[in-house]
Amino acid sequence: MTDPRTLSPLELENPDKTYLDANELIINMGPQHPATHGVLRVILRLDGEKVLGLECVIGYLHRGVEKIAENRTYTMFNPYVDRMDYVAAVSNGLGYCEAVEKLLSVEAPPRAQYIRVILTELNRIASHQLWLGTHALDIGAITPLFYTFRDREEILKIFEKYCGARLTTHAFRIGGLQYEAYEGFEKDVKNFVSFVKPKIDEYEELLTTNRIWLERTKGVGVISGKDCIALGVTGPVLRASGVKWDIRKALPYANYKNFDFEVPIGTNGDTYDRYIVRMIEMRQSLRIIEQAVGGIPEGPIMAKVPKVMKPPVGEVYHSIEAPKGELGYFIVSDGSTQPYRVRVRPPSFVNLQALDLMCRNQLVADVIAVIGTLDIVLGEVDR
Amino acid sequence: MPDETKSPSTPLPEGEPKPTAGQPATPGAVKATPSGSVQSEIKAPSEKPSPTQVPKAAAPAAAKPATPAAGHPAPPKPAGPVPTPWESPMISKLKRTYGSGIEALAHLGQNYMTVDRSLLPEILQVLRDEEQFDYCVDLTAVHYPKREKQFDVVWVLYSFPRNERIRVKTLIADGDTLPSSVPLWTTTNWLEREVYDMFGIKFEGHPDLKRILLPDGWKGFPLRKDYGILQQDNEWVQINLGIESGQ
Amino acid sequence: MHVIIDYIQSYLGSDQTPGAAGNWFWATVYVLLVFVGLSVAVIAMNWLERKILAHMQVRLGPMRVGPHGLLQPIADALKLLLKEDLIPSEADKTVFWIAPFIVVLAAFTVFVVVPFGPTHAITDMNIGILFMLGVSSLSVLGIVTAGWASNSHYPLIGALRSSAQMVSYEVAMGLAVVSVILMTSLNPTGTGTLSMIGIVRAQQAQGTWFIFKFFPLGLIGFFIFAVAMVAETNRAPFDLPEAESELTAGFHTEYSGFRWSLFFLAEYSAMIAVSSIAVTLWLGGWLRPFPNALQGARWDFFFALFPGITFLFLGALAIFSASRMPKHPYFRIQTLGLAGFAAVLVLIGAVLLYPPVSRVVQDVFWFSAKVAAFMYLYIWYRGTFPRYRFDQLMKVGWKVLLPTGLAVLILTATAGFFVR
Amino acid sequence: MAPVATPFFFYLLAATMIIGGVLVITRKNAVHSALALITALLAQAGIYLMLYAPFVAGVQIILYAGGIMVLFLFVIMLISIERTEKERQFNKQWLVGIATAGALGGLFIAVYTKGKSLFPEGRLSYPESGNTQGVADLLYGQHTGTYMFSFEIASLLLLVAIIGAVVMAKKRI
Repeated sequence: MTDPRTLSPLELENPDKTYLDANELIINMGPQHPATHGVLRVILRLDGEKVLGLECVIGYLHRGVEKIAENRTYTMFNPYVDRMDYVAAVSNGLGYCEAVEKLLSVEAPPRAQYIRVILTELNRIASHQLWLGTHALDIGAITPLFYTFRDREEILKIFEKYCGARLTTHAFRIGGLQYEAYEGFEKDVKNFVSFVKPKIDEYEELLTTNRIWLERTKGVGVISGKDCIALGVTGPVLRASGVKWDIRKALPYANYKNFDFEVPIGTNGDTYDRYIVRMIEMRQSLRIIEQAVGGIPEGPIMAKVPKVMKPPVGEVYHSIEAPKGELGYFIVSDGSTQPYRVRVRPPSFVNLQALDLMCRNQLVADVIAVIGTLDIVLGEVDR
Repeated sequence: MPDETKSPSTPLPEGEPKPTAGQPATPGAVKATPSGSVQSEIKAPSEKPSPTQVPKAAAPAAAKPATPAAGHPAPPKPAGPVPTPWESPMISKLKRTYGSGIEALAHLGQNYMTVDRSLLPEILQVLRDEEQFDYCVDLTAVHYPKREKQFDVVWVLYSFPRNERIRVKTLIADGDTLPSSVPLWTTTNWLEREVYDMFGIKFEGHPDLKRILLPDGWKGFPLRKDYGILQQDNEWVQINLGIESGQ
Repeated sequence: MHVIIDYIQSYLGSDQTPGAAGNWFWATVYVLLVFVGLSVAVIAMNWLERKILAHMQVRLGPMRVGPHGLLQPIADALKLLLKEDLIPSEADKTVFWIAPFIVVLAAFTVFVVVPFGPTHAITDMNIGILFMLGVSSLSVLGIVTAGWASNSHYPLIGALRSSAQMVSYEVAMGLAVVSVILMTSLNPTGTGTLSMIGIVRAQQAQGTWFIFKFFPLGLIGFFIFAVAMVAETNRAPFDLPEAESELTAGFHTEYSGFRWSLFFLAEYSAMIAVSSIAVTLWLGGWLRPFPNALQGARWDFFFALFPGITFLFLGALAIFSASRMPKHPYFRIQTLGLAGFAAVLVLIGAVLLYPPVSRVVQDVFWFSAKVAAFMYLYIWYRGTFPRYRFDQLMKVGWKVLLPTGLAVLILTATAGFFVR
Repeated sequence: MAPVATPFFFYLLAATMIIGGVLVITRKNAVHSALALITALLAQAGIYLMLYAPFVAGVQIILYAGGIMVLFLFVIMLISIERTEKERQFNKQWLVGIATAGALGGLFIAVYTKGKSLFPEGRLSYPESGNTQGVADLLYGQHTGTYMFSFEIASLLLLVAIIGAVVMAKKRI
């Protein structure tokens, strides 16, 4: 494995070099490509089908979220964060709300915390399901996609019943929740847990021991734990490389301290391990949900937060374990109603940086597999 | 990536101080667009320090208030927690070595240190190698146009062995460069590119410093406070659609 | 006039194929029948693939155009024909034009020797199987030229992959075929045959399908062929040349409209063609199950019922579906259409039950049923397997199938030597 | 089966072959040349069929058109067409070339007109139905197999060629 620090840039600007060597081929993958999960553009330099190096061109979905934040009040900006990682909108909302709460020195009441955890973990499952479906589709197994979408639908139904939105939920408010859990929420969640458990087994039945799946994922896109840390890669990718690190355990937020769950790790850091880690994570999320849904305390759902929020001058960095890795918010307040600066530390953006390292000396088909296994959402990469 | 492609080619309008020769584009120049008369949202500071003096002239401890927004007019004061000194063996060790170049504070339960620009490369190196901050979580900047040293550049570092997260902050003036931390943490490659893209802060020794999120030919640096959204919109509409913007 | 009718009638009692008998009229009729049948089969296959795949994937598939989407393939075909025919400006126009025709020609020509029954083939060639393999290998030319002529990277890579893949799997395929040809020579004269009809007759004479011959050698040979044929036709899990997620659409990325539909047509008819080879070589071609063990008029009558009963069953299924259509007036036309379709199926079933008809048709029926099983397998593979990577595909071809094929060939020869 | 319209098909195939052959050497685009060559080879297969040699025809299609030409195209596709199109098609030795072609043509004509006694009139001695078996008998037959040894020699030669090609092409084994 190459040290990521020694990776040289592609020198795409040097046409002579690429022209003279007849074996080398420069291929442009994307931004309109079925397997780049959005508008990611990857410039591949190939020797036959072997990848000599690649360069990601991003920003096609850049909406200037951080600039928008500076022109909105704290409350007004809340829905925007849902639009970054739109398949895990609830996690984004949780991170932002907690960061602002920290700035305001308030804490959401316990009941709100429990509901937050349930929804966030549901969202983690939904995100992983979407990842699994599209990842398998990239590798050529078209069926799991429909299974996962079928089951993700149940999660989205719960979201819809809870807050009226399915994808960009805007489920949380700074200081707690806007909506009380609807009647039958707990029953729905419990039903979902018992519904989805056999379904996860079903996905595994299709893939885990499938010979072609093993051949396509084992030893593909290997990244060591050391390289992961150097590249700032977090989330399931880091854990699959054998680093047992989950912010829910390391720097607990919300009330994750109260729940009992395992942090799965892999050993080889290849695509297969990442797959296994995510599968186990889904099961662990179910475990958290089971614990949480049984113990939702009574009480208020909203802390005392002023209508017009003017956090005191200061800055705060708060991060949570989003389905894709460490999602951080660095918020600077100047004491006014609008944040002076909001910086989002997007896990997809940082993880995507590892693509070059993971794909070198692999084949074109592996690039697709690795893009899939990194689980990027371009809305978050580009913001 | 040659800097010229990004700096505006049009002459600066009247009333703006000319950037020092040889200096890269300044935030003030951002407004130097064909429709230069359109006001940006926040006026650029009229006085600009000569960047060459900065490293020496800025006595680090000199009135570097803990709160970053100190350069601003005092906002309506909400009562809030105030930063307290951050004390730890690591800090005392660092302070012993580097003296007053470091100011370490804790605010809202989070530790951060403000480091003088000249000490920065060394301290980052020490933090990574000796203090085991092996994971650079994030690198970003904040722009305070009214301040003498306009930018806060913030490293968020995390240590796996210590399970500790800190922030390292340094203040630099516009046009100042920073040493690239890519040799320390590879992850800062894209993060530095993004900071460059959004703030125009250059990192020396970066392998491939070019815009990352915005197109290569973009003018100005959007996350600077004096970057005029309206003006940019007007210009774009005029060039591409040939009409007046409705904004 | 009399002469012409005599000429037409002269063939009717023949026990040869029209081509071999030299009857031009019937040869032409057979060509047309095969062409129409093939087109219908491709259309049906299109619908079936979408429906079966959909049901494997917990969805409904096409439901809007016609009852249960029955008219969807026709709508698709119309759309494709009316679509603008784009030719990239930098493409090599002549080659770009010719490529799809090469593919279609190759895919359709092989059906000249496919034996749907002892006399139901356009012609019976002395070198039948060789001809099939040879002509079907020509389709790779069309694919390669299509990829090259598009003057674009993805099609070029697709074409390279495709040619490499097809050339390598042809070797394994050929070895498997040769082992069958060795088996045909196990007769008193000691002479084998390459003729498709001859191969089926050899199975009849030896009283076993070649898949069970020298168990498990025949089975292994069949397995090699069954894997290689999926690779030959560029279908999942070997669909690398058109791997959607990697190469957008592979060699036909730049094709659209009519020309694209030709590729589509060729792909499906090639699937049917290689399935026909497999059926002919290993599964007894047109022979009904147990032709030797269950002999006698009673069994003949029993097996002759199958074609009619199948259609009656399909008709009943359609009637059942029609009865379950929503009772809303909006669906009246659809319900009527489905009922009409059911009626047609039942009518065909009834006609097929009529003994003289069923006797003529049952060979074709058994052949088609066996091919249909393969078609179902194709769809099943596609719904189940992820895609191989290119080097893995080559590894399977050269390091697994080829040595196994050689071993089967040698073992078959040895076994044949001792049996004789 | 009686042959139908033999002269017509012969002249059709022969003309196709000649046109294809001419196109092979006149096209500047190598892929076009290759396609023309394939056409010529297929026409040749047709002529083999007319000579009641279906096995040779089938092998011709499989090996030449289906196998070798695909590899040809494979290689041609990877080279730059733009450059070959700029190159001059005929070099300075075209006079010699014409002279050689003329001599060869003269030889053919001489054989055609005078050489009827050299070749026995009539077709190949095997009928169509038995042709493949005939070829097999000549090659492998226990008593009739006169070419067994040379066949094996040829296969050995090919094996050596394959191994040699692999050794030369592969940088590291």
